[in-house]
Amino acid sequence: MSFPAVLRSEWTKIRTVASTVWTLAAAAVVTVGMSALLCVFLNSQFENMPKEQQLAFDPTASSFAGMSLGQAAVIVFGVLVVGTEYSTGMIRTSLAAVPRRGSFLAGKLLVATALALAVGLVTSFVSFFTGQALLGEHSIGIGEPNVLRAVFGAGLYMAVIALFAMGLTMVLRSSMLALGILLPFVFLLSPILGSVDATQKVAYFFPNVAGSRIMQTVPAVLDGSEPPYGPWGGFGIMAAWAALAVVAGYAVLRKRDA
Amino acid sequence: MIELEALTKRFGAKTAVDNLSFQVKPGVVTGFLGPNGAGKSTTMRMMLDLDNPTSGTVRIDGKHYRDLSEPLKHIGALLDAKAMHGGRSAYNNLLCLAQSNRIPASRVGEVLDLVGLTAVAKKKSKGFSLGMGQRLGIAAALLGDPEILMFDEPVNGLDPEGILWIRNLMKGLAGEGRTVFVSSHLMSEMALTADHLIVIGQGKLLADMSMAEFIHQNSRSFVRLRSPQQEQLKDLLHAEGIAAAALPDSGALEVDGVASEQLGELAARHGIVLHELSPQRASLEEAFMRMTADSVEYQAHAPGAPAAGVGGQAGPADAPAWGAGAEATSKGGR
Amino acid sequence: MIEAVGLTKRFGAKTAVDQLSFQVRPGHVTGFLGPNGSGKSTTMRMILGLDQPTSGQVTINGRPFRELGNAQRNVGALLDAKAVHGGRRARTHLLSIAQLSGIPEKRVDEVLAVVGLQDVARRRTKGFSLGMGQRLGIATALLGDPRVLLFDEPVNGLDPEGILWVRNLMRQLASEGRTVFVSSHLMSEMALTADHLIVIGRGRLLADMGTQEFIAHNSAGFARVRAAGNDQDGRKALAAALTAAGGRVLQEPDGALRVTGLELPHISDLAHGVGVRLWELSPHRASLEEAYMRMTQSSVEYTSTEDPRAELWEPDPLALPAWEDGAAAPEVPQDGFFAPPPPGAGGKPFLMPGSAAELAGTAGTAPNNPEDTR
Amino acid sequence: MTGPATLPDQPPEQDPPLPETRPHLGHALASEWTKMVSVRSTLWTLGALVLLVVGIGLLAVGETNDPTGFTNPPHTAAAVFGLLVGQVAVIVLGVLTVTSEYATGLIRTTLTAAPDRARVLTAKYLVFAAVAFTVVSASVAVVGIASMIAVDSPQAHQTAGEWLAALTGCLYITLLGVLGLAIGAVVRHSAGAIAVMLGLVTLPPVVGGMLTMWDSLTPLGNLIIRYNAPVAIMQMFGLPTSEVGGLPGNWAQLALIVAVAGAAVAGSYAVVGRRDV
Repeated sequence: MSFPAVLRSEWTKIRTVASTVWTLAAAAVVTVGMSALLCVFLNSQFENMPKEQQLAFDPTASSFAGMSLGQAAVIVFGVLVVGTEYSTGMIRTSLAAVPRRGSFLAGKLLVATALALAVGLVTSFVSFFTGQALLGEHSIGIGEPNVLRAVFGAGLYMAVIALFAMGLTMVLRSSMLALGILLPFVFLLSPILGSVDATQKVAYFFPNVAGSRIMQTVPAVLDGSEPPYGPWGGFGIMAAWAALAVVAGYAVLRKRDA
Repeated sequence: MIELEALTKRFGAKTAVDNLSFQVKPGVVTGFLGPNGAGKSTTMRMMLDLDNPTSGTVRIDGKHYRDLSEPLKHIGALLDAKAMHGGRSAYNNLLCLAQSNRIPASRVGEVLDLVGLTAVAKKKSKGFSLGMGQRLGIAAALLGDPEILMFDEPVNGLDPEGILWIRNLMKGLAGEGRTVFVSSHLMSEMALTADHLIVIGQGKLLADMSMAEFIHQNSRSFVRLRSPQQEQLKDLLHAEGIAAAALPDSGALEVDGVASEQLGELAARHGIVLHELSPQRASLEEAFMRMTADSVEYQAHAPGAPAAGVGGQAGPADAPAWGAGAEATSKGGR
Repeated sequence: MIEAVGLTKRFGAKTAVDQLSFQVRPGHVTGFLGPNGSGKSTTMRMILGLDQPTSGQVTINGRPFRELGNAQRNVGALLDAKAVHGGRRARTHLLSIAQLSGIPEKRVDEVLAVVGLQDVARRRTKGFSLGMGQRLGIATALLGDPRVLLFDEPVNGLDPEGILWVRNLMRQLASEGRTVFVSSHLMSEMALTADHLIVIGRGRLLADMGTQEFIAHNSAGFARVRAAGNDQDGRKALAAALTAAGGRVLQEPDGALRVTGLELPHISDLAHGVGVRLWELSPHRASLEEAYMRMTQSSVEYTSTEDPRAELWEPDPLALPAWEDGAAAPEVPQDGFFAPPPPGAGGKPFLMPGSAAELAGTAGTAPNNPEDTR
Repeated sequence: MTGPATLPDQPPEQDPPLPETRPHLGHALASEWTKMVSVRSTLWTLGALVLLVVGIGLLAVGETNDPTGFTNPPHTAAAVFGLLVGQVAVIVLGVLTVTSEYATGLIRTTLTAAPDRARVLTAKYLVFAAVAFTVVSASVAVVGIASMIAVDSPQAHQTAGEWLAALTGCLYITLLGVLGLAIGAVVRHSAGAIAVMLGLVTLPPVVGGMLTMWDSLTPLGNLIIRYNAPVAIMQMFGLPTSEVGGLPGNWAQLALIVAVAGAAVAGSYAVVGRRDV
């Protein structure tokens, strides 16, 4: 089995379904658009903000604020890449063509993650420069400390959250189930747990919460709730979640009858 | 060539496939028969390494499926017509399969043409009817121009024209020396297509023999006679010690166990005119029913109808005239 | 009784069903045939009030479906075996449908027994095979003990035992005076089951006649004649006599003659006349498949002349041979003769002239094969 | 071969006599009830709802033991955190009640058995609404009662009016589910309908917030911020969101959802009645 052939095949698979274009385009548009709107808003309201908020203002993170919503589309992308194989029965045809589970999984994840990374990086850079342009006098340059790391980090975040979604879907073997778990998890459970003091410490170790730390350049010291890890530490936690999901997915794929 | 060796698959306590060994040879169409729940699909899925056998092995051209570097070039399979991504066009569905096995993209157009889907190649397969989906699945099986082909219920959903086409396609493929393995529940189709049969019931091998042999072993054959001098004919047969059964309506006689040649000679010697002298062989359906009678899983209660009508010729007593042929052939079963 | 009058359905520019008028009478199994895309499913859906006709109307026992008092008591239908929620158990699925018309729970267990699913009644239908799904669908159709039944491809996915069961069930239902309307692509099944046929192509009515009549109108039978021994001269003399008498004679690979255009007694007399003893003289009825192919050849949708598969079935007698004009078929004398040939011989006419290789290939499976001699 | 005919010859008309009369709504209600209780998705969605409302509710009860944490909310307020997530479960159940029939093709069987489509649809609405309302209000009651037992403070309270407001909140959530059912009946696609509903529930606060950025659109933005599902639910459970003063009354919020859901329901009857299935 030649691995480049598998990659080519997976690339064809991914580029020939409409959902790829829709989800990734939605991710980019929502992220850039929402971030831009927020930056306009912040720029106009900056003077009215309380002093401590002005001090803790993170222009870099603000220009990615839309990603909190845009990641929904990336998650849907990741879930669908794997989930449609199962829902359509294509998985049997695919595995008959590429019987080695490792090659199949690696090919699929590599192609989809690379694509998510590419889209994520383009999105993060566009979002950053648009946002900074709109922030006017409150903006920050890409050369400032930690800024480039945050911009790259935003792209990486999108790739890894997609990978996490794919791994989880591989375990669950159903798009519906995966979305049913992931979306409430990211959009409801983690913000709610994060907003309650008692449960906040748990929420810190959720992949999306931990991972988003890499997009920030200003530590959130002022509200007294600093997570127990740095930007790369947080990203590492997120990557560990994704790796765990992928390994579990591989185990399921190997062990269970297709 | 497909070889199965002591293949076994258990789902919990239930043994779906039980120590199955057989070979599927090239150059002939091999039919794979068995009642529902006999383990046919599981066997076919294990052949493609989609299900892991509990024990035993399957070898494709002497290798394990997972060791085939480009499996589509060795074996093409149609398992489930709908096993394609509906949001992708027919062409692209095939293209991504082709690429994974380094099959040139031009081959995709060829197989689409072969199955008659060229006109809808760019359409999403979501909107395909079952018959079109079946053709697409067949195209996928043919993609790598493999020496071994496997079809699970290929005529499902096809219209009569398509059924005729796939029948001739399979014969043509076998004629080119390929291995063709096809499962179907449609005995009349199988009788027209397959040369060799493998029959399983409750996961066990029941028969592995040629079609003719199978029918011969599992059903009776007889000769139908019709004559304007029927009384003389009856007397003659009686005198010769040949048992003949008269059919109630049609005025024909049925003779068991004597070749038509002998009967022809006999009639000629005694100057009896025959208007019909036709050797009859019971159908594959009847033969199959007899063999698998004990391994049927979801037995229905026929609402009132007597258990008749096996085979091509008979109907229950209340059947319309066209069915009132030779009931005698068909009271098979229990 | 189902009655369609001028039934028409257009989807945008495409006319799926075009001015269709027919009646499906009680007491018969009526087959509904047509190539893919000919409008069969749309017609069935309009009968059941699922699709609205663009014009025309279809009534059941004189009333449009949606105006029937108690639909399930009047009409039962199997449209799609997989049309069940996979997460629901077979019995609760039936129960929920039964409750729609106040059908008592006892009836649910009855129909489950009728279709043979009583042992899996409490299993979720997700795990059902297509055949089991089909049985469940048939159970749904039987729930209301209706006078009119519609089945769309009822044997799809059933195993041979199930096919036989469905065949007998439908005949039984018809013999009770019910109206049974069945669509199927399996000609050999239809020949065994239906006594009346409605054939449509491209949305138009092509035929509405008895099965027997349909086969007679659209195909020709033939006789297989084998001279004693492998006596070359006798065979030649016989062939000459048959040709002289107006028959058309083809030679089969095993030495037998295939004769069209002459009745069996006539062949017998001719053989006697030239002093040839016969070892076989058997009537062969053309199959419903062949008859159907001839009738619908112009209305098949996904076929193309430039398509290589055309070559695969070129040898079949779709192009009407000259001898067909004489229409020997209807004159076949014996009544038992209409029994469709056993499946082994069913499609044989297809491989008729042209390709001797193909004939050789199938001779082994035909009921009257040379092995009988040995 | 078919087995021995163990059943007597058909037809079984003699016993029991099957009803010939025109079936009524009651039959359809029985049928829909069977449908609802016989699939696991009902259990999953309602189970998730109960778990979220009661689980997070009890957690919140535990955390708010210090009564100064809040400016005296009623006991049932503890349920609101779970409900904000749990409303999604109600919506999903509402959507699935009808779209699962379309997804599986069961709808054709149903409408063949009961051609009177309005009867089937009405039964779906009634059964779903009754089940959803019962489960939501029961979960809220559990949290409220738990809070009454656990939180021992003079400031903790629950007046009849507040019970009524909480009940109105439960009704509000039920109506969101009904809206989901109606949209599901129109779009016939589970994922599509759920996406639309999630958009309707989650986007208004965000969109409203953005609109307030431009002076000319600020009134519209404020309107949207005041009239949307999360705000309405929080308000009915006695947790007014303080940002935008001048909140409408509970009845105004309820009237809005009744109007929206009512329009969608009416639309669903019109569409389902006419459409080819």
